[in-house]
Amino acid sequence: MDTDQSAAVRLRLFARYAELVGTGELELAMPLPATVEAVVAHLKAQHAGAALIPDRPLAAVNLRHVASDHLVRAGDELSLLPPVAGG
Amino acid sequence: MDTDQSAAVRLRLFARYAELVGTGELELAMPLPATVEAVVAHLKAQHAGAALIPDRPLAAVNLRHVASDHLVRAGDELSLLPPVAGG
Amino acid sequence: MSARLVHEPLDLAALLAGVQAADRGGTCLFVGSVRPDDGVVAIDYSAHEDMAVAELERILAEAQNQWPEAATSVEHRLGRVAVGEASVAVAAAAPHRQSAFEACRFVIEALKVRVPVWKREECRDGTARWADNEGRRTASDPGPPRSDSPADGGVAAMPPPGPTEGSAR
Amino acid sequence: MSARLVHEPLDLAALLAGVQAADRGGTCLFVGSVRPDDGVVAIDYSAHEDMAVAELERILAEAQNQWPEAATSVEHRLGRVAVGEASVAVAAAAPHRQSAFEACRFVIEALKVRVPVWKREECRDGTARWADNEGRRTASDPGPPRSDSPADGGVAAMPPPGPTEGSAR
Repeated sequence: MDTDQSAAVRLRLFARYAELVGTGELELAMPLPATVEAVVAHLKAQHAGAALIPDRPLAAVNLRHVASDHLVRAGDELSLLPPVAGG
Repeated sequence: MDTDQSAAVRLRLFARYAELVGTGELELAMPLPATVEAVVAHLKAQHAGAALIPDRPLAAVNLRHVASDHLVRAGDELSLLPPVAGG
Repeated sequence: MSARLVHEPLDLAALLAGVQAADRGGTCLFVGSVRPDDGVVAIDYSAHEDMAVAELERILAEAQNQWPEAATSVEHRLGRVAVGEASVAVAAAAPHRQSAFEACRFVIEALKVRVPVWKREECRDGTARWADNEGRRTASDPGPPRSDSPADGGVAAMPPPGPTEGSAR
Repeated sequence: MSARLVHEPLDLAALLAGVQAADRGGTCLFVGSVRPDDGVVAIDYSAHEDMAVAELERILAEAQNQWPEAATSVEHRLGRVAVGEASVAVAAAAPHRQSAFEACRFVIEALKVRVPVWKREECRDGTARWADNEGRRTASDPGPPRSDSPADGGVAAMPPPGPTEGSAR
């Protein structure tokens, strides 16, 4: 599988996760594709505030729910979602 | 059990049953107590229009559903109810 | 908790307001309306009114017993109800949605089998028939049993099909 | 079929009108509102808005697939919603009541577990906390994550309890 060493993933954080990291949007430069779980590990390594985000949070790629072994590719938008609480 | 040979039951008919008999209210003089089924048989014997009413129609005494073996007493109001169709 | 028979259009907002309260976070409303099945243009609803109210109140009391935290209300319309208009509405509010859904469903299901209300379907061709909730139908005499239910209501708005008089449509 | 996020009070009559049709004789409406649990005076709802709309549309499409004769709509309110006010509403209309009830229930149940909406409870004592649908709560930083959700909203109308200043109440 080709990996793009200079790629970046667009990461969106919401609600408590945005509060923890201090922002709702960031770009992470890292080799891609990578699993959601790997992207989260990368985020935690770079942002101390992300420590309280679970290793395998609820996640969505391009507006659809995905499992934590889903491969994130260059150009994807990955959203990390706290436990949902609608209704 | 005491029976009252000169008693009357107040009978109420509704919807199609009222249409068949031509009235919604009548009094039937008959020995009481008597089962609902017996009152209906008496009605059929006296009113040709009642022929199409079932032998054991849905019935209520004093505004409550009763089975056809329920005993109707003097002073009771017996309602004969076509299949209900509310909603 | 309120059980009513009404002779005018149902007021759903009032029915909802009657059951809602801040601590009842879930509200379920069911509305039944007249369908244009098989040429029906309206239904004339009649009832054993005293008994219908008593039976509706018994049903609400049973719901209260089974879902103590729920509040329920029900209204049934009587008289002529045109296709598309609401004939019955049930509202149930409870702290949690499951009770609200269950209590609402219980009331409408019980109403359908227990409450002495009848419907006389008025058809596009001018005929009328009695209908029950199992889909059985019986022709009705031409004369309606209630003076406020004209057999020809709605004919002007929706002409009966059949031989047309000079119109291509 | 309509899925919307709105920033103003929900319009239930419009939601009902959007699903009702003459041949859909049964309509079920569910309304969820904010409960005053444990000192909550309001909830500030936020969402991953693009995804929430997409997910709601997917849920309605699944309902359509499972109950083809039913029409469903859903609205979720965002921003500050005071206790007693509606935060979510689902309407489903179908030819028969069973489908209407089932489709309505399906949509609200799916919404609760799939749609990316979050709630930040605003409490009588001035604190705020994140809450999920399993009843777990996490304290929130004083600074709200959204500029339109003041942490002290409603304080003027309902002062927090605690050390009072010269008042016997």
